Amino acid sequence: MKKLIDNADDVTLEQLKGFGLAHDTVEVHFDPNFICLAGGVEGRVAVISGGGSGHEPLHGGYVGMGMLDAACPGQVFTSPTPDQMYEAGKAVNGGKGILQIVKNYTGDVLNFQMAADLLRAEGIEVRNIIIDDDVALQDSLYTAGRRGLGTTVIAEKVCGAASREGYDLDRLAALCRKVNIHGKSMGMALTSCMTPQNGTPSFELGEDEMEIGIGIHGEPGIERMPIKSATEVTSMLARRILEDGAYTRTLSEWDSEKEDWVDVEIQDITFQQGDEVIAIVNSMGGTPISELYTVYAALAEQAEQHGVKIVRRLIGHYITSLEMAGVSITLVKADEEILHFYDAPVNTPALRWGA
Amino acid sequence: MKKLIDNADDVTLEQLKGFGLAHDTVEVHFDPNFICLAGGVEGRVAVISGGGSGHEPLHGGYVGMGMLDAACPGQVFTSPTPDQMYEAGKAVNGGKGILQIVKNYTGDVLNFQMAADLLRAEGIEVRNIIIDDDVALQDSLYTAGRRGLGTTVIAEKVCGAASREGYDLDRLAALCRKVNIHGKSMGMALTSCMTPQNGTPSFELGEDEMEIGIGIHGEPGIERMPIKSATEVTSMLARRILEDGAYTRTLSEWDSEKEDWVDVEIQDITFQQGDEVIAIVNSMGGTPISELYTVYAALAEQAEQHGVKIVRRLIGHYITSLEMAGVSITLVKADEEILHFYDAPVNTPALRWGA
Amino acid sequence: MIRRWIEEMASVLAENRACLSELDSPIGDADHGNNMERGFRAVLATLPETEDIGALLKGVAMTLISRVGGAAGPLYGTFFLEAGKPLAGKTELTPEDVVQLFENGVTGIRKRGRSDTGMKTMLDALVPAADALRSTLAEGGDLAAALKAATDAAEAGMKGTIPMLAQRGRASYLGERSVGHQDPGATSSYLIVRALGDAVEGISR
Amino acid sequence: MIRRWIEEMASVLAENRACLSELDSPIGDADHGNNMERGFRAVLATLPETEDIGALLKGVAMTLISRVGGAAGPLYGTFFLEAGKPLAGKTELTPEDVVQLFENGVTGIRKRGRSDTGMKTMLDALVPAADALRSTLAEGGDLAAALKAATDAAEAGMKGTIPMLAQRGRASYLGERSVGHQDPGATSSYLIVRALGDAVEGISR
Ligand SMILES: Nc1ncnc2c1ncn2[C@@H]1O[C@H](COP(=O)(O)OP(=O)(O)O)[C@@H](O)[C@H]1O
Ligand SMILES: Nc1ncnc2c1ncn2[C@@H]1O[C@H](COP(=O)(O)OP(=O)(O)O)[C@@H](O)[C@H]1O
Ligand SMILES: [Mg+2]
Ligand SMILES: [Mg+2]
Ligand SMILES: [Mg+2]
Ligand SMILES: [Mg+2]
Repeated sequence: MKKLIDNADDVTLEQLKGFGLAHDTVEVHFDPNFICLAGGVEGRVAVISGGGSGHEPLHGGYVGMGMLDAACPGQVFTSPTPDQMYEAGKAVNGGKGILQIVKNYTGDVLNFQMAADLLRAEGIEVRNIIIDDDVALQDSLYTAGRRGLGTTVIAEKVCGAASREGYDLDRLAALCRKVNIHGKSMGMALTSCMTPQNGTPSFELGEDEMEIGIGIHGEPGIERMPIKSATEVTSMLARRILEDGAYTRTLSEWDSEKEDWVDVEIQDITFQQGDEVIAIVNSMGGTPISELYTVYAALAEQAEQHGVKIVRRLIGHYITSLEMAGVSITLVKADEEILHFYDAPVNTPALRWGA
Repeated sequence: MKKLIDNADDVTLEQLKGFGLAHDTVEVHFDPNFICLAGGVEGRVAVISGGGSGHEPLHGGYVGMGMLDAACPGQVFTSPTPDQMYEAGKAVNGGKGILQIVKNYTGDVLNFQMAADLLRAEGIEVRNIIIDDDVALQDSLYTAGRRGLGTTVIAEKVCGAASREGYDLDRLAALCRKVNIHGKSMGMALTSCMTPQNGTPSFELGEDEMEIGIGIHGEPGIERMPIKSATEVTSMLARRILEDGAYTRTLSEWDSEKEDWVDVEIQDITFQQGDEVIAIVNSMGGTPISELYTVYAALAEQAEQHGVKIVRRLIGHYITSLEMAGVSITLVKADEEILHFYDAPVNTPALRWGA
Repeated sequence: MIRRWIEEMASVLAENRACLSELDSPIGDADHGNNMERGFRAVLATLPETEDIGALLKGVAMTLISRVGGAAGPLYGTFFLEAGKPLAGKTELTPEDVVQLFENGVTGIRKRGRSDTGMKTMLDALVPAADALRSTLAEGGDLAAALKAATDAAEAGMKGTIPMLAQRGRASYLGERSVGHQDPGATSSYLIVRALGDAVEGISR
Repeated sequence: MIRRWIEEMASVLAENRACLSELDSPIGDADHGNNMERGFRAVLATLPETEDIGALLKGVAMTLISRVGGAAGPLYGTFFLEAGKPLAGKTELTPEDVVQLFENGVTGIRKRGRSDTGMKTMLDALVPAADALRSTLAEGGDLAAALKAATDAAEAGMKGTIPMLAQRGRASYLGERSVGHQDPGATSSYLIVRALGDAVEGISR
């Protein structure tokens, strides 16, 4: 297995140790594992996220000033367990409640719900906001719904900044929900990837094939087809994103009056002529940075054709799937509020500006 | 060929176009191709680098405030041609001369020399400083000498900052030379890579093999061996770097009195107990960020055993070789001057802090 | 019996680790066997020294919840948590207790997972197993016979997931492409039911 | 003759593009054929409309310098630049001019590359070729015979690089592992020498 690891059975542990040694702006805790801001959170809402490992820099790389207060890494491609979020929540709780940003995978949703229940039992207010932005999945009625992809990064950035500027828990939850319904993503793979535990590719792709509409866990996508040029691939993804309808789904959110999880119906925006967007052109891991630029050029072209203007962009490794070769594209419609918090200073291992 | 490209015969062009669209802090010029700081350079030394493409973000990603003033990308793995550096030099010349930072590959050395000759004919003073930090190569007498690896990134950062603080050309050249003799690197590969033009791997590695002492052009390394654990691999590379002797070589530098290229003998430092260093743990391209952290942990351990203290570190994609899986390690002994300029604000597409 | 069941589950899930992860590969993320094996290894290591069946099942639940992660962790965790609730303080199980155990567990999964049979999940093995338990006992069968019937029903339910279109969990992302594959969670559920039959048989032998 | 030579070089280097890059793979970065083909394609496209041999060779040199990159670009560029210098204004070549052309070119490479024969480079084909040219003419042979001898010497020199340990260029990084491989630059040099022979023969036929 061509990986730089020591112990296939617990790579997460060894990588977390290195992460802790490398970055002195964060603290790494073990058993249960979580990464949190060194120095703690006082008098503002704490923002927490997490998910399976293997998507680095997500989420640990985004812990720091102006973004996440804590991140809970699960085993590779396996959502974290409630005790991790419970301990992380207690560690960073600043008395104003906790926003949990959760990617829409059954495991993540359930484990973060259980964690919220545990924290609430300690008297800490918690809101879970789900990110489900993967337009590859059209249907929501008969499925677990859309997966969480790149919009997560923007949600973490924007909410981290808004917490610093004093948003209370409900307002922050509303902002996070807004980023989610403003954001749409889609990905594709040229190669599969391999978890250290399994040591075999999670799916097989022929030498001339690519997989469209993949997630970030080595799952197969929605369609397999012959490899096309970067511009054709990008057009396919970008058009699907730009022309996506007003997707509607039911998500579980905590109702503090009913004191129970209730179903909330939520509807996406659709992109309109004149919209300004934040774009992410994201390597799935194995695709080198250079190749992302042909994709960016084609994306800019598609956006222009749709009358949509890219006003900010991230091009690089942001939400990956181990060593998978491929790319995902995210567009988030940016209003003044979102742009203001996006531009605010941030200092994390993986995202830094203005500081 | 599993690449996100449009045209295998000139990927550099399409990628440069995307780069120009994406980053409005830089200007991209075509035919001849170069990337330069938007706004120009006034009243200070211009710092230029360049080399074959395929090493992104090196060098284009480092053009910006506080680092490079211009970068000249050649074809993939092929050094740029003198007309590129000539035009870039004329574009960014601010009247105080030009420092060219050149990685020690025959092609780069020769083409940058020719460019210096051309610029000098226009009345512009030029110094070429060679980076040759690859400790995999022991001998210098009977070879083209050591290759240029990760120390290049630190040299570009430090010299870019020093130019902003008013260093004149000779002082800047001396600083660059110092960074070079303070820096040592070594790399390894788990897989080969493939240029778009060739479409076949540049060397074949068995499923259980790795290659030690590789460069950044898909050349084979100095030794092939069975894959080892990340910690063992790191120890091997780190010990070789930390225990490297006072390497001596002869490099061609311009003598402004003799008005000719002269051979200068230059000697590396050796690392000593108590040294402070800047470390780079660099993905060769295909190795995901997560794996770099086990390497970092092992590197920190080795450094400590040698009494050397890592005071700054970069962990990620800095000087790559297309999609090659593998890692390279760089240590640069940091004195007060180097650390001061390393810490200075920088705002480039690939490296940003304090701004 | 419960301790014996737990040991039997741990051993059969360890044996089937690779196979369960492989089933999770075409329609999931290829980790179900790893998750279950890791979870039950921890269960064995942390099992409390008590004969209180409710406490034992709660112990299993808490360990699964904190060690498995993914979808299966909270779902099986909820199964054992709910299953154990009415059994707190008991040291012996009547056959009716076993029926209750399964029915409570299944109800827990239904609620937590917003799911039901026919969606290509663990419920497609567990629900028929619970039904078979109840009806065999109602028809006068003994516990061994009921567990035999439950195991057969779970196996049939597990195989019945093959032609299904997934509507929950990761497999549902695949739409039509999820058809033709056996659900890994239904498979581990079948093993869990069978393990109880084997444990009871082992005791009576 | 020079124009014919240039066309012959362009065509033979294009034909051997893949083979030259392949030779550059075990001991280099697998681009030598691509570099040479790209360079000479540009040479053809930009060749000035003149019969001035000096100007033609300078044109070749400038195009190679600005289009090839790598080590071969400046080295072959220097070769043609130096080769053309004494021929400015000439439209006919004497056999002695041809000797001079090669000897000047080789001297240019030696200086620019800080290299010499025995280092496993293009010089190992070019230097014997230049020597054979001079000595065949001195012994009374005509240009065609001299070029035939030069081609044979270049081929022998090229093959002679196989057992050599590289001391210049990328191949030198490999140390002992560079032994056993034919140098791509020596191979393109052989093709360049042969191309002149073929051009001259083509004219006299
Ligand atoms: N909502 C749900 N209700 C019931 N069972 C579910 C649900 N979602 C997923 N499952 C079960 O979980 C199994 C997958 O478990 P596992 O692979 O461990 O988790 P993950 O999908 O997070 O990797 C599926 O095969 C399915 O049987
Ligand atoms: N210092 C030198 N002197 C003479 N020839 C050299 C020198 N360095 C390299 N060469 C020649 O250049 C050839 C490689 O050319 P090419 O592959 O185009 O450039 P690069 O090595 O930059 O990729 C080698 O095979 C060798 O013959
Ligand atoms: Mg999983
Ligand atoms: Mg080259
Ligand atoms: Mg799974
Ligand atoms: Mg080459």
